[in-house]
Amino acid sequence: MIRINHILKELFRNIFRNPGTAFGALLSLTLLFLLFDIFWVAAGTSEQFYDDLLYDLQMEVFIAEDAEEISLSQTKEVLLRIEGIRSVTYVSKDVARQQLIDLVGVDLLVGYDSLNPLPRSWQLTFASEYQTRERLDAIEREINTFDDVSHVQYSRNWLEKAERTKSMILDIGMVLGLLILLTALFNSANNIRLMARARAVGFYQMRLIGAGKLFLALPFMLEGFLMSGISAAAGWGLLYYWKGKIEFTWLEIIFPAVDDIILFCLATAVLGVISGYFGIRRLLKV
Amino acid sequence: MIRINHILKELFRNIFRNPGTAFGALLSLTLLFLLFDIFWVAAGTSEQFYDDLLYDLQMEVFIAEDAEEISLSQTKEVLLRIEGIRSVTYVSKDVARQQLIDLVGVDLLVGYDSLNPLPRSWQLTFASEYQTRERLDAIEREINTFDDVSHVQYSRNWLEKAERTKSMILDIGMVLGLLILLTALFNSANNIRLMARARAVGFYQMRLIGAGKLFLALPFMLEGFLMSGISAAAGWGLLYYWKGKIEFTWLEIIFPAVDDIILFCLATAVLGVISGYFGIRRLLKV
Amino acid sequence: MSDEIIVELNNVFLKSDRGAPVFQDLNFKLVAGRSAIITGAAGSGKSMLAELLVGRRFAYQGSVELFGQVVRRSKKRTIRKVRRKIGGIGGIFDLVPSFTVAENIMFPMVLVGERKKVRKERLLNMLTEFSLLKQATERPDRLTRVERTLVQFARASVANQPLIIVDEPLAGLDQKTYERIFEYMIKISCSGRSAIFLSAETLPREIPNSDSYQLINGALV
Amino acid sequence: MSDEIIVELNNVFLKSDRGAPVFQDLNFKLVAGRSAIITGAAGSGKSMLAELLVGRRFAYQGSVELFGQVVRRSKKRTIRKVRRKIGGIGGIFDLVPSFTVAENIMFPMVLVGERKKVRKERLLNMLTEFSLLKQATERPDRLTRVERTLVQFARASVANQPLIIVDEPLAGLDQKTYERIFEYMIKISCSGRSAIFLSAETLPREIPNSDSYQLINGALV
Ligand SMILES: Nc1ncnc2c1ncn2[C@@H]1O[C@H](COP(=O)(O)OP(=O)(O)OP(=O)(O)O)[C@@H](O)[C@H]1O
Ligand SMILES: Nc1ncnc2c1ncn2[C@@H]1O[C@H](COP(=O)(O)OP(=O)(O)OP(=O)(O)O)[C@@H](O)[C@H]1O
Ligand SMILES: [Mg+2]
Ligand SMILES: [Mg+2]
Repeated sequence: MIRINHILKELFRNIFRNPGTAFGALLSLTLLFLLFDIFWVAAGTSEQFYDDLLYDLQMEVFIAEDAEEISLSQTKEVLLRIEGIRSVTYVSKDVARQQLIDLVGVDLLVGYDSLNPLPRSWQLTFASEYQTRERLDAIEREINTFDDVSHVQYSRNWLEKAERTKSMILDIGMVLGLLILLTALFNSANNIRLMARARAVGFYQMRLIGAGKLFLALPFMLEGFLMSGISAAAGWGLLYYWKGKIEFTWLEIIFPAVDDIILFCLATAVLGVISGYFGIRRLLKV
Repeated sequence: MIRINHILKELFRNIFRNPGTAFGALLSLTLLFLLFDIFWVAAGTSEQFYDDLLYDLQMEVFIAEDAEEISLSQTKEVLLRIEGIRSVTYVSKDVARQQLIDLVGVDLLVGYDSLNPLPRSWQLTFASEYQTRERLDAIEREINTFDDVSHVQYSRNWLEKAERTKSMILDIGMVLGLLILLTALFNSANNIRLMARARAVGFYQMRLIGAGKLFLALPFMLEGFLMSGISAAAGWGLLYYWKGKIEFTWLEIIFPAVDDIILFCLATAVLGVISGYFGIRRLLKV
Repeated sequence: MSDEIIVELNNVFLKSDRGAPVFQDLNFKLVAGRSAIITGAAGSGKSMLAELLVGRRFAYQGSVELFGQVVRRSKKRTIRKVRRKIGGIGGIFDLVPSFTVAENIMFPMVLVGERKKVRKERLLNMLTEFSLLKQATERPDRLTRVERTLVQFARASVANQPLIIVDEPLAGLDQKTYERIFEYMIKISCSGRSAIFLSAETLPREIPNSDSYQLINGALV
Repeated sequence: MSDEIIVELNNVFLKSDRGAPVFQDLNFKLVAGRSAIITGAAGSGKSMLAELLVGRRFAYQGSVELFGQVVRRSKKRTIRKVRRKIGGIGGIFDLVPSFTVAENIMFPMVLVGERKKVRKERLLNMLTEFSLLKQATERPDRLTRVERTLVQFARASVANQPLIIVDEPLAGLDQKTYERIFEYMIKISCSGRSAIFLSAETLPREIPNSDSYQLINGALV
């Protein structure tokens, strides 16, 4: 009991004797974690963004003008049996016309009834595992061999860019994330060392009287715990605050699950404990 | 001369005696500056992005079906005289048809020649000072009173959002920028204090023998200079490296001018000097 | 009980940080209740003996036993326990600068987890005995040298530590202050606890219950 | 020239950090070439006198003059200049822990920007005079107490500082070492430089060219 009292007293002493250092540490950790959070959110957002886009990824299979209706239903059956195709929607000339009206806003084909120039088509969607260039290319090649099909179209280039961007953001996020966590560790260890070094003589003396390492290190480890935990939470707090203020219409910002955020804060707090230990360790070697 | 030697010797001593601290400081400053740079680039990019969009911002003035050609050229003159209108382009029924073909990819109006349902219009563009909602609304109201005009259309909501987003990014950038610079100052001051505190006894003694404050502070100020300068440069280096690797097609990333970057690095280096002084100041009060 | 051996050094060899031999085949034995006065020239190794006893330095040959336990570099727990039984004054035994006088004196009791009531009582005893009541809330940097020594005396006595090491507390004192500190040393020697007095000069008077040694050429004679 | 006044304290009043009066109407004068031996009990203010002279502390009343210049809190430049003319040994005058012995000794010359050749030569002289040649590249924490004192002597002499303050360098030494240090003190006194020797005990022998004072009740008699 008395030792816990002592440890807490030391903790408060550390913080209140060095308010500038403590505040500086808090601020810099918060910003570092903010950077981390931003990249986490960016990764999540871009992932969701591309997933949404991919979900709607369609392949349009245009039907030859001279294909017979009877043959078409057979071909549709064949299409549905191709692995990876989630749905096949038939778009008749009338539906295509309606789609055009929706797109342009006016019916451009007024009085055109007998002579609709739009081709019939099937719109295919795919299971998510198949939404890669390789697999879609294979499917495209297969479909192109069908008799009834005039040509096939899907946004191949676009998909390629999406894939590349996604993996790049993930890569940068990983590198940066590691760097940031490393820095946060360094940073808070340094700050704790800064607070502790001023007291190195005292440690020497306390050790001489028989104080254990852990006993002396605990206030600093606790401090690391608090600092890291608080600043991790503050980083997320800032992001949430800003999220409420900004409105992106062209992008839905995806935050990690609250559970993950809490886990993250706890993990950084534990990191803080470790950094506290590393910050103090060398000073206790007496 | 000899004093400069002494100062440089002290500088190297500081760094090589505390490689961990020095490295940690460098890393955390680099990341902080990286965060700063990212927001600078984001602000520049979004500004450019919206400016580009705004440059193309058009108002479409649809002409009533029954308006006479003679009257139109008069109206066009009037339009050109309205303040803020940069250009007025007449879009005839034929041009409108061609635009539609460009948009859709096929001529939907084949065999329609006598009966083009598309309205004639003028496309207006504006001087950049006039590309705000207020001013465009005023112009729209004025034009709507004209006889020949059936209705006027411009992306009002879109402009509003663009304005809001732009100012928001600028706000966040400013707040964050200030916070980051403050933190960098704190951070490097703390690191220098960390290196210096271990030597406080020595300062006391050197002062007693007659060493001046500046003389003792200089190695640390120089260190702050180097640390901040190097990490600011490293931050930009990282960004340039990544810029080369990522390709955003939907957005052109705008970096600040090289002059500005150099100025920024120099400014942070000076900031480092200041932080070095603040880091050491209290320890010299002996 | 009185024959309990508190300190036993056997054939101890020790080198200084610069590699010079300090102790060469040093033997020493201290029985509970008795004290030792060890005199030796500057640099003869008195302070190193203190460091050896509290486990701050280790012999490269020979054995060091305190309270029946062997002190070795690897035995961290033993060292901690032994240190808690030793009260140190002067030499390497300084005060904790961030603690007040009262906190400094209480610290040995904090370490063993003494009850609050006992702590308060003993602290008061010590402050009274060493006339430090007025200075209780001061920090060491605001004390005079003599006051600091007195606080060390109080800290070394507060938990009834069975062994006290006194490293030249009389150096550079005027006659009056010298006498005052000397009285405290005699008091310890009469209290039934053991003490090791380290000094460069021979002490001016006898200390009861004590044996005198000289540290010459790395051995005690 | 020999009548030049090096130190002149007039009606100095000084309080300790805790507010107790230390100096009360202190007067003191030191002429170039002569030395002063000041004895006083523990806590009489000897070390504070040293702090006063180097501008670490300031009288709240009275005037402090060194080398004809008034030392006041506001005169940073004067203080710096005065300090460079003072060599300090013992007491508050410790070594710089991060410097080697050689760097410590040379530092006063670095401050005044002495030429490299002169520096090397004087350093060698000092190392030889105080038999520190073998220790030149060691850091202070690897020196014995006596060696540290010798380095301080060397540092206080290297730039021919006209005033040397010696704060109890003889405390806690055995007879032989005592004599050795004492010889150095006499040597300084004979060198034509001025010295102030602060000590708790009266010195065993006369020091040439010197006057003795006692610090009692905050005044010199
Ligand atoms: N750090 C301090 N804080 C407060 N008061 C102090 C401090 N140091 C000394 N004093 C007071 O100033 C007076 C003079 O102290 P000083 O150390 O100068 O004496 P001294 O003659 O050098 O003693 P010693 O022989 O112990 O070195 C003492 O009476 C003491 O009360
Ligand atoms: N920090 C050190 N680094 C290297 N050698 C040391 C150190 N301290 C002491 N020594 C060596 O160890 C020997 C014993 O030193 P110690 O300080 O124990 O002597 P002492 O008897 O306590 O002397 P003093 O009377 O000066 O306190 C000395 O001869 C010296 O050479
Ligand atoms: Mg000793
Ligand atoms: Mg003194």
